[in-house]
Amino acid sequence: MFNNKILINILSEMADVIKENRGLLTDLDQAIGDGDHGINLDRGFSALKESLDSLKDKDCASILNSAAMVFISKVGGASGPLYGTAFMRAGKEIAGKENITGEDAINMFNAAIEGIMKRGKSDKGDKTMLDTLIPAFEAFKSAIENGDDFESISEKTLEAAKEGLEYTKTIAARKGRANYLGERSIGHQDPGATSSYLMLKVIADVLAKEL
Amino acid sequence: MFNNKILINILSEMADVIKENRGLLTDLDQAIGDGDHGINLDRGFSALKESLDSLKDKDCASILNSAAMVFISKVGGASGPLYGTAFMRAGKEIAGKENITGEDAINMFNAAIEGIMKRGKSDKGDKTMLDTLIPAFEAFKSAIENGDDFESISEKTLEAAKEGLEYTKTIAARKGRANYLGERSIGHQDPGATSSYLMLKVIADVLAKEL
Amino acid sequence: MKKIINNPEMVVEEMLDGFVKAHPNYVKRVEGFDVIVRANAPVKGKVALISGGGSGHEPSHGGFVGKGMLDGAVAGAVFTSPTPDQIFEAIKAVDGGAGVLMVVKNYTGDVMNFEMAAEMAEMEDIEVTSVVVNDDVAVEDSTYTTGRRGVAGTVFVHKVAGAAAEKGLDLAEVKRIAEKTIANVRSMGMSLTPCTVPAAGKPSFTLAEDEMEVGLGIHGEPGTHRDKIQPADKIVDHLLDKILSDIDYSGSEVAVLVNGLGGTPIMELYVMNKRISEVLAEKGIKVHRTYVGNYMTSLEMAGASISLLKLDDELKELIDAEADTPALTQF
Amino acid sequence: MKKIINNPEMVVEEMLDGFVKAHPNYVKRVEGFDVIVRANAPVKGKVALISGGGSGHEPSHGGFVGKGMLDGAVAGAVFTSPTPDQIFEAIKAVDGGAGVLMVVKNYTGDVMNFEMAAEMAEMEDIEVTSVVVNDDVAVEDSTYTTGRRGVAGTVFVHKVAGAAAEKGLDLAEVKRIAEKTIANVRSMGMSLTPCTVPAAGKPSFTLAEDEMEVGLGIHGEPGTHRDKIQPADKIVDHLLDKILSDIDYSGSEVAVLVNGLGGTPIMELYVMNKRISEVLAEKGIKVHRTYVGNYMTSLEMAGASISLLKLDDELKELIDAEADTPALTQF
Ligand SMILES: Nc1ncnc2c1ncn2[C@@H]1O[C@H](COP(=O)(O)OP(=O)(O)O)[C@@H](O)[C@H]1O
Ligand SMILES: Nc1ncnc2c1ncn2[C@@H]1O[C@H](COP(=O)(O)OP(=O)(O)O)[C@@H](O)[C@H]1O
Ligand SMILES: [Mg+2]
Ligand SMILES: [Mg+2]
Ligand SMILES: [Mg+2]
Ligand SMILES: [Mg+2]
Repeated sequence: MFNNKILINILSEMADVIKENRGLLTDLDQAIGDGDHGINLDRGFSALKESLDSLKDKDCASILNSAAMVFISKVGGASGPLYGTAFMRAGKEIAGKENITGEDAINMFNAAIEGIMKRGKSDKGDKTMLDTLIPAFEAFKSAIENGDDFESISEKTLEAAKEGLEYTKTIAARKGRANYLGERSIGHQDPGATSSYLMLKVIADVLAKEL
Repeated sequence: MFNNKILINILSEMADVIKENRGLLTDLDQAIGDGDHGINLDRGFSALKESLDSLKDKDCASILNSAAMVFISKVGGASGPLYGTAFMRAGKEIAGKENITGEDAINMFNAAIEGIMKRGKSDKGDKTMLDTLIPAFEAFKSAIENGDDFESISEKTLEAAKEGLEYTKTIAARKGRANYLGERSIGHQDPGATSSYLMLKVIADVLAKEL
Repeated sequence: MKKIINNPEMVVEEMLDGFVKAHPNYVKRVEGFDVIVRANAPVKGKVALISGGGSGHEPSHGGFVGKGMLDGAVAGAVFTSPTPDQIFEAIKAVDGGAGVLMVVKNYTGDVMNFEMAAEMAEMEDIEVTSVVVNDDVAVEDSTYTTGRRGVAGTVFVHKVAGAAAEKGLDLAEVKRIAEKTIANVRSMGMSLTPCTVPAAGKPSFTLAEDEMEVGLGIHGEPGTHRDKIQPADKIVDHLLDKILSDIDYSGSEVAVLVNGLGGTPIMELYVMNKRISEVLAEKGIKVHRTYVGNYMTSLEMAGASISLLKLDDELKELIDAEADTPALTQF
Repeated sequence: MKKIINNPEMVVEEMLDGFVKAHPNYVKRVEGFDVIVRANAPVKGKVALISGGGSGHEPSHGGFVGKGMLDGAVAGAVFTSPTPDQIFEAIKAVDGGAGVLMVVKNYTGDVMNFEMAAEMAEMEDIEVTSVVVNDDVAVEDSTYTTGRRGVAGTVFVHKVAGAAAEKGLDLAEVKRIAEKTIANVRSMGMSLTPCTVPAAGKPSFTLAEDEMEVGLGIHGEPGTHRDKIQPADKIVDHLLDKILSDIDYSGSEVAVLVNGLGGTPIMELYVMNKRISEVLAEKGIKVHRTYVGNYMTSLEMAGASISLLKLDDELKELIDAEADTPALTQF
């Protein structure tokens, strides 16, 4: 059963993975952006990790809401408000809920993406985090609706995420800082799409252990 | 017989030699000064060379005086007024003279050095052009007073100049920009002492051909 | 990385502290926040102007807090848009009851964070509105993309709209003037070297000894293209060409900003200005006022940008108005 | 060499031209000479101040020509003292009948060339006198040597003596005040990178990635020693230590100049100022006024210097007086 303990594990693990990949994300951002994506996320996740202890008795919705506030107030840049909004919207979907079902998971994921799209005025194909998240969501949704087992859901979701991430290399950016590079952004993997992939991977890994 | 044609040859040859050694002089000045000695002298000598044609009917004293004015108004820095003063004082010694004798040469050299010392408030051992010029002058004077032939005078003068130049490597500067380096200036050859050596060498070479 | 700093994580904090210590007559810090406001903030009854963005653009924006320009500035991490809570503090600290105008540079992050701050302020019934500066002609404008960046022309917006607010105009008027300024200012830049974000510890890109980056922003991001280094006159011609073909400046008067990116000697900016004044004279464009210096920088990047503000009588009066700030004083 | 220039030989010429084009309300050029004077020069009946030196220190000295500071500035080749004929032109162009004070930085070349210019002026019966600034504490003072260099503290001399002349004091009084300023100002600098003289085409020295040069002048010459890069606070402590142990500042009020050498982000200067203000507070030295920015540069050198001017009531009034020049405006 998904619960607040697992959620806190996920967030804590995300913080570690982002810290490990701080250099990678920053390098990717130096190539087509301003070279701070790893630094930004690490600053946010480090602050989040420190606060997790104080959140351990809260419900999942509150934890996500607190995580959102930390992101919004610590990260800055484009990714701060976007990931912050995503966490906030996801949390809203399960406000007051005890049991979090597969359908809730779909709603949360969907709400997170919609939040990003609205806040960022962006969509699939703009070479952003959405190119990881939207395909992943679609695969996730159809696998659940298909009645797949956890392993298969997880595999299909990550595969689609990975494909979307790879796809960002082939297109020119239309949103975010990389947009200013025009055609020169082709060939480079989007940093936000990369961090989104890493975060999805953490969710899958932790759930594989915990469920 | 020394005459204005020879003097013009000397100045013209000096201009070429300084241009050839512009890089060397600048490198030496970068090590312990501000890296402009070659540039400064080349600027002055290039201007001088251009004016030589218009001076070819003037007497030696006037040519030296014109050269001094070019130096003073084109070179700047420390070396401009110092070499300018040297030329001016040397010219003054032979104002109105038709025949320039060995004694005149001694007086000119002496006056040039005194001009530098007074203007620069400097002396032998300060790690400046004077460390080439003063020993060279002393050797020159005693060789002439000794009745040496041209070749021997020339050889002794250049040898003493060379020794003085080498000596600048062993001492710390007390005058000019290199002074600010203190002990760190030890081991480096003084750029002004080097340009002085090059200029003496030109005089000896041209005279060897012309006399 | 060669920098005179103590700790890459503390650089904004320490800079702000040193800034307030240097200019106590002009500014104070909002305790606990990376927010600089006028020493006498809030100014009662006056429309307040705030701006901000990532740090690393000094003297922007804190240096322009003072009479005739900004009321407050928010400093994000280096090259990282400040967060909504910080911006919200600035809004609260400067609001003198006549509303707050936020001058935002057009970057996804800046736009979103300032927008969220405005949402917070609205909940507390503070009247907040914003303008988005997008003066960089290096990038094609398009509705499918983020649009143009805001770069050094932002300083003109601070100057002109700041003067309008100082004159006592109301929020709608100050906003109108800010928008008019934005509509009439165009900029473009180039660089000879990258810069190094302290926390990243290495240069934002690499350039060969004979290369320059053209059409780049102010965050160390690469430009629209790379080229062999050209003589100053050629560089100026190229930048001006892009600017002058974007809006029609012919026959008009302009204010010129020759802006250094932080690592370029002022000498070189003046060499550029020689050519700028020649080209503008040829085209019959009259220079009303020229600013030369480091106004909107990219840390230690060697490079420069040119901004041209097309003036009408209203803008001319405002650009000539008094200003008294740590980085720009004019009487 | 990466520079925005056209031709290394033309850089001073083009810079001066671009400078005058940028600031026609402040300055004009003496036709045919590398001399910048006030737009309204000569100012009748006022003691005139001139300064100058090699180029490459922009905004010094031309940037300080204007009301309350200099009347004229002479620009030599890069890092090369100007020649006497140029200085003489400046003297003639600014002399308003009350005499001319030359503010000379203590370098062999500058001292000699200004001296020769004064000799020329005397022959034309213009009253000329000079002061020699030697504020750099990096070098030991000694009568056997050239003595100390003049560095960024020179800007204080321009400001204070310029204000005295503007007040209408006579030449002897202005000179007394300039000398008092010199007696009370001390500076020291360091750098992280060399700089490249355009005509030389290569860096003045080389420094390893982890090294800094300490106690250096403003002409790209090496300093008194080389050291591993230290944190900003340590650097400040070292520079201040040398300055504060040279004259007794205790209990007094000071003006502080945190001067960038041309390639250092303003951010870092403010980080330094944080520490400066802490140290001075600890020692009971009161900061009356602080200047932070690029005032006396060394082309694109990354580095900074600190200058402290000890104030009495007379100097305080003069440092606070109005100034209106391209590079420093104060009201
Ligand atoms: N409008 C947008 N919508 C969705 N994602 C965006 C948008 N703009 C930027 N991003 C994402 O944010 C990432 C950059 O984040 P970050 O470097 O932290 O912020 P900044 O660009 O402000 O420096 C990009 O790689 C991209 O994935
Ligand atoms: N006071 C002085 N007396 C004699 N020679 C001097 C003096 N000061 C400097 N010099 C000479 O001038 C040389 C430097 O000349 P240059 O580089 O052209 O001028 P600057 O030092 O002004 O850049 C030194 O190498 C030294 O030989
Ligand atoms: Mg980024
Ligand atoms: Mg030299
Ligand atoms: Mg950023
Ligand atoms: Mg020199």
